[in-house]
Amino acid sequence: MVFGLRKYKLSIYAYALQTLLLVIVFLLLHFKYGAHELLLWAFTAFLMKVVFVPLFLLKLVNKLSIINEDEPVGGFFISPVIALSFSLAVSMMFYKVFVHFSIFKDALPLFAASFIFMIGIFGFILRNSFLKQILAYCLFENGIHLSLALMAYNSHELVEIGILTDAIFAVVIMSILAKRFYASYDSLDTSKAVNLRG
Amino acid sequence: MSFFYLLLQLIAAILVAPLFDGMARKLRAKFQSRIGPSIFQTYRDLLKLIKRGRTKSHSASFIYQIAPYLMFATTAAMFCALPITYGSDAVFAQFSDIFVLIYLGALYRFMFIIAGFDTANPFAGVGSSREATIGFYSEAVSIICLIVVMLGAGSSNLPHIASIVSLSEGNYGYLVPSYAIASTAFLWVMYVETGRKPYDLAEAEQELQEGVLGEYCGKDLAIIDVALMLKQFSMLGFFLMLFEPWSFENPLLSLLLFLAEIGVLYVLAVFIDNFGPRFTMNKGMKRTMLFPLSIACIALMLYIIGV
Amino acid sequence: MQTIYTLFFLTSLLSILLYKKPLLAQKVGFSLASVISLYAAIFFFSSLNETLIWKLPGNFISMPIFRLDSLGMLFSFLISLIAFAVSLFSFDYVKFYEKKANLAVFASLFNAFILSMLLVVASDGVFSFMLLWELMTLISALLILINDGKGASKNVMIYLGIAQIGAFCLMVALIIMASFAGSFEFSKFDELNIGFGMSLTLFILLLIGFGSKAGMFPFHVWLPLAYCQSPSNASALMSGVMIKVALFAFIKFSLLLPQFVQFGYILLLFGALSCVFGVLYAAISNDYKASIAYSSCENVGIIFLGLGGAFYGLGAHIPSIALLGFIAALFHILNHAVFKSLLFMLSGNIYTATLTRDMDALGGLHKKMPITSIIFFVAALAICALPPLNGFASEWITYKTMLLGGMEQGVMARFLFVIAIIALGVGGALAVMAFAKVYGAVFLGLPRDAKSFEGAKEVSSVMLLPLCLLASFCVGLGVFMSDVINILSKIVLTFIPVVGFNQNELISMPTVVLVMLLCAIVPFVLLYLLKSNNTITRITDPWACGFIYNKNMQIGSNSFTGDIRKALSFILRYESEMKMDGYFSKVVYTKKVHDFFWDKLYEPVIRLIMLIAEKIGIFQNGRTNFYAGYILVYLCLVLIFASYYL
Amino acid sequence: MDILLLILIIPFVCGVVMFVMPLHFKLLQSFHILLSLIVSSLLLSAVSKVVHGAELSAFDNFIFLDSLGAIFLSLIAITGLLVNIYATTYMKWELEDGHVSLKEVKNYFALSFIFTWTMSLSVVCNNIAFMWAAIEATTLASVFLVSIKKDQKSTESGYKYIVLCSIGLAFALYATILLYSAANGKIDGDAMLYTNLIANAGNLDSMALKLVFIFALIGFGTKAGLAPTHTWLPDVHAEGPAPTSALLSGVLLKCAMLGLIRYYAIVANGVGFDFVQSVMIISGTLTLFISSFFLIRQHNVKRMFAYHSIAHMGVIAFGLGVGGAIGLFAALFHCAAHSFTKALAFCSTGNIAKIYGTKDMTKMGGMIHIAPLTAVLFGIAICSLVGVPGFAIFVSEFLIFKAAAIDGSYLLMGIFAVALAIIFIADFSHFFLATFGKVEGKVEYNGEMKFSENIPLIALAILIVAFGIWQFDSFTVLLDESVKTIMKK
Repeated sequence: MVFGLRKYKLSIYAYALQTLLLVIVFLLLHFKYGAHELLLWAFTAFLMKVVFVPLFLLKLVNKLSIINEDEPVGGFFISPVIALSFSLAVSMMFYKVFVHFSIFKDALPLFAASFIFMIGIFGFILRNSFLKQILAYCLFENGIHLSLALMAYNSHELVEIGILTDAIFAVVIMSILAKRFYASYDSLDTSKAVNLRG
Repeated sequence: MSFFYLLLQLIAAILVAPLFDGMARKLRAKFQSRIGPSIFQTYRDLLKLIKRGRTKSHSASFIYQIAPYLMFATTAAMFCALPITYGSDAVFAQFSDIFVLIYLGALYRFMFIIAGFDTANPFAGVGSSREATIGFYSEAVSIICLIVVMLGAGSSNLPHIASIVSLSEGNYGYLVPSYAIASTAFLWVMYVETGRKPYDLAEAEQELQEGVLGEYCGKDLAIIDVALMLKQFSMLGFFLMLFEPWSFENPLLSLLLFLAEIGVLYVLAVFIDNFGPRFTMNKGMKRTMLFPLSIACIALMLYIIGV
Repeated sequence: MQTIYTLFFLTSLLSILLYKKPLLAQKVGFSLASVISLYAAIFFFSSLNETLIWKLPGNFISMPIFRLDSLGMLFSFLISLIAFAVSLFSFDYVKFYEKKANLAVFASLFNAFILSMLLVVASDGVFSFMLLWELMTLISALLILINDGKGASKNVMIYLGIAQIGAFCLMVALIIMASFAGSFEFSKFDELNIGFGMSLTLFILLLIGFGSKAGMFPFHVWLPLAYCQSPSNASALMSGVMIKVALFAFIKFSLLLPQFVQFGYILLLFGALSCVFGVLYAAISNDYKASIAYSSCENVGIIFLGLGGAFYGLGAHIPSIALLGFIAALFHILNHAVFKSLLFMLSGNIYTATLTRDMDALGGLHKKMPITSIIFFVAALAICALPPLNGFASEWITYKTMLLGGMEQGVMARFLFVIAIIALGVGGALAVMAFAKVYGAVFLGLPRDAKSFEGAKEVSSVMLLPLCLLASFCVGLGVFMSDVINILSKIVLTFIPVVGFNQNELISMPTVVLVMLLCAIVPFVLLYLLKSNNTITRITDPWACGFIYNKNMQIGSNSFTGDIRKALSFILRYESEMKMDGYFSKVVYTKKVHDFFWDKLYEPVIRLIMLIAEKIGIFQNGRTNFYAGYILVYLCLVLIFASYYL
Repeated sequence: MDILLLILIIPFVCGVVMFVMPLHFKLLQSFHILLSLIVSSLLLSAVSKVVHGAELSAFDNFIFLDSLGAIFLSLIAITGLLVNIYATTYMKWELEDGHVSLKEVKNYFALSFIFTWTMSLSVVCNNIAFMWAAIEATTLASVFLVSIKKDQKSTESGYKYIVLCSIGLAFALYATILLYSAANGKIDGDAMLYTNLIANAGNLDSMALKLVFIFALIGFGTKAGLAPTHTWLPDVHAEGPAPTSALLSGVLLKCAMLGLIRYYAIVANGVGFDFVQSVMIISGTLTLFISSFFLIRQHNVKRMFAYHSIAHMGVIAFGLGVGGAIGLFAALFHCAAHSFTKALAFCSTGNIAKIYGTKDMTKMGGMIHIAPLTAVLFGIAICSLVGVPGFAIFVSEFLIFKAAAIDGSYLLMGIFAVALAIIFIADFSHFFLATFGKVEGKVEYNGEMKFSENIPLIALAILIVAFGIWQFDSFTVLLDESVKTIMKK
């Protein structure tokens, strides 16, 4: 959905929604297994990902005053299909392995995690718009986050913090770059950026 | 003593050579249905030339001057390398070596070529170029034949080979097929080396091999003529030494015999001259090269497989 | 020993430090170089039968040790001898390059080059050997680049490329040998227990490695390119000595392997090929420097023939052949070093005098530079192996070896040895052709191009002195061959099984000289007896069949080889074009010789690689999506591979 | 106070200090040099402690410094210092030419400290997840070092840099998570700590470890520039200013490599060396050949060097793949050698760019006459890069050959030799193109740089030669120690 939507704002909202889901999953896990770290995680994730990032991105969108996304690889309708099918396949491949090692042995979230991750990767591969790629980044960040929560929740707090900060900084820097990109190419179509080759 | 004999051998050759040349000319004239000069004509020519002064083109440098003497020295040395009057025990045995002979020939060729360059005469130039080319051609064949003999006899030392080949010992000789075949090929080489048609005719056409001599005259020319005759002698002698090394105990007798043999060969060559066709340089080489080369190679193969 | 090395090092350092004052640096550098190398030559010759060891102090990687046995001594002597002559020659010669490069750098590189060669000969560890070897290559490349002409970098590139491929080959070989020996010191390499296949591989690797440096066929392509570019003193050192260093190393290392007759066969084959093709190109080339360079290939071929005999002897356990072969090879190495460096220096004289390398533009130089011409005459006789000079002596020994080998029983041995003899013979004939042509076209006749002739003048006596020295060596080594052979046989017997050696089998060169002198007297005697007292000399134009003589009528180096080029057109590739405007105007005929083997061997490989390089650009097409795709695809591929691998 | 904490805090502080500096170039310059001196001395003192056999650690082993880390820390110290000093000169030129504003210069200096900080963090982290975070942080810190200008190309390079690296590193994070979850419960102690993991790698699930290693290869390989995930590298190195490229290729890639090496160690001790070696061999060979073919067609000097970095990463991978004590030794040595060499190379391109005003080597020529010293330095860099003996890189390549020979794998020697030969020829032809002959294009700045400006380059050159011929015992001790830690079995 985040992937497919054409309007930036909508997809950002969708992203926020999805992250909210993520947070809820955290909470569920917390109640289910009594893993109290996850409470903290859920909280930080809520702050950072549901509130901060979407707002930031919205600000960016407003500043750049662009509504629609540029043509992705293979058109608007093909690319989501490809993405979905491939990521389903790949995540099917992976999640069994994850299940095998995970701490929480419930398949669905794990599957969801790897699926989101894959969608994110394909977002990079298939979408040309810089903003969409930022969103894709956030997506697989979510995916990782989820699987981290599932598989390694009881690790050091610093880890969580470090990874989250990285994610945030990455988003910030990317959006600064996006601004510059827009300034120099006056569009967000990254397929225009092919000066460096060979 | 052996030194004296060596000198004798040389002097004798020098004295007799013009006579045979005269004979050859006479014979050739007869073939061409002319009366021809007397057989002593060559002596007269030489004497007359010697009395004359020299002419040199303004391009000529010291090479032009020393060339005749060097050429003479080389050919004479080649002739001395033939163990006619001395055997494998003499002082000169260590000198009379096949490779010495070949490379003296090369030295002669070298001088010949640069003399041609030095005169800056177009024909001389062409002549020297041809000399070099002929050298390239004949070297291959001659070396192949020589290999057969040397390897067969197990030495490159002429007296040694001669003593082995001469019938007194008889374990190596015409009984060995490779040797026999090689001899025929080698005969051809010697014929070329003596500088005859279709490769060269000293008397007539300037543009051919001895065009090199175009600029020379007077005593230089005389010296060169003698040198040439000596070269022809030593080449034929080379053949004889390898393939017909008849000799007596007494050096004088063997010298006489040798001269007689050479004379016969020398004169006989005239037949080939007159009845053989003539070619341009490359054609002639290509055609008449292939036969001897193949013959020589056959001999070589025979040797290699040990027959 | 270490004092010599240090002295060279310091000289090199000193002359680079004088960067700001090139002329002073040049004076200091080259004069010191000559002095030191003279001292070195004496030192090495005096301690010819000793073994010296020097351990480099300090904590260098792999603790380099330098060891000189008597063979190494011989080569060190050779190096320093030639270095002496060349540096003396350079003292004035390099002034010619004052505009092109900084002479201080030149001097420093020159000294460093000598030093590196000495050290390569001495070094006794894989790491230090490789280091010095590459250093030698690199410095020589820089020396070539001193003459910063057009196309220089391309030619140097070809040189370096071939050298580098060789270097990798021999590095691999040496390291494998070391891993077998369990030590990285050559002196501990004895008794390697290697199977036949492995040792053959190692031998071939070594042959490629050192042969490429020695200019063996088919690696000879760089010889003319590099030597024509470089300043003549550099090419004198390279062709005279560097090649020999490669040969020395080859002998040294292949002796460490277990011996098989096949080694001998390989060497004989390649020796024969280099012999013929090298001299063939020398004969048809139009550039005197290229001719000299190609003839290096021929001489290396001759040396390899000697070595082939030697290794055959070792492999078949016939020490007599081995002894003779090694003597032949070493003797020819000695001689070639002398006359080849001599020839290159002479070519330097010619070039500085006339500023052209095209033989069709030269001629008649004898009048301008007589001494150079006479020395060149001697050198040419020597390199054509004409008696009684040194070239003939060593080739005679080589022939002797081939004969001994040819009398073996095995068909293979007979065949190869016979081929070798034929190659030698044909090579000899062509060498006569080549160098008679060079000498005649450059020094004799009339000048073909007035412009280059006018500027010519005899070089300074400082430059002529070393040339005379080397020329006298050419004669001396020939005439006193028996003594030289005695010395060499002593050295050879230090590393092969002992065997008797009969002097009487040799030809006695003094007799040859004697007889020739005698025969040279005879004509004068005759003339005296026949009272030819007419000494009038008429100076005329050359006879031109009645036409008015014109200097363009005389034969040029190009037309000289016309017949042979026609005859051998199947192996020689050349483009010739004839330009003729008007009947009376001069016909311009130009010829460009290709190296057949460059076209056939090297060109295709280069083209292939360039093709791949062109095509591979598609991979990096600038599209980020693709890049991201690569990551995913690669992941999947590795996963698949791993799952199969498990 | 604990030295480890110091080296984690000080660079950060320096960065902040630089941020709040007044906009005055001389002041910035002098401070930059001063502070980087301080930082490097700190790092080196930490390293020296390790050399004398101490195992530093803090935060109950959350961060630690073993011999392996010490090697890379010393690289950060030495190369970083010299490059930073050169950076001041370079930035001066940029200012004079008006390419950058003073403010940007200030930010550049500040960020370079942050960058150093993140790198040293990534080196000393014991917690693998946090190490991942640190490496990701290096990317983020260096983005604006790369795209300092605001034009299309530099923006594009920055964009590609961050996007591709984050994608790649995401996989690395998966590797981390997998490893943790595989190890969790199976081993005593925190399963995130490298020391614990390697201590009892034996009782981990081999299947999992293999998967982990593959993910790690993709992840850290992307960051380290192993083909075919190297694609961001040439663009970034070519576009960034010379000092940045020097830092990136000189130090950053090595840090990523360190991450890979740590995983290599864990997995190798878990499932045995054959698996990791074969994987690394494949990756290394692929990298070597791809980069060598790309090298042939490069005429932009910085792109050429960028592909060189890839090639040498391939060499390191190859060394790891050949394995054995000598192979690992060689790989680690190669990290150091390549770091110095590449720093020198990129710094000299700074000079060259100043001289010719272009990076296209076909438009250069005759450098030896214009600026001999620069030409010589450039030459030294090239010689070392193509593995001419007497320079640092040859040592490790020689050792790799040796390792392969002792291992009896002659095929590998052949492959390696061929690749190196191609690289050699490709390079030297470019080098001659630029250095000798006539000047093809136009010359912007005719003359040699000031000697003071060349000092860091000369120092690097001396380092290269010294490492090429001289044996530094303390360094060797470090290498031996770390090889021991890697091959525990």
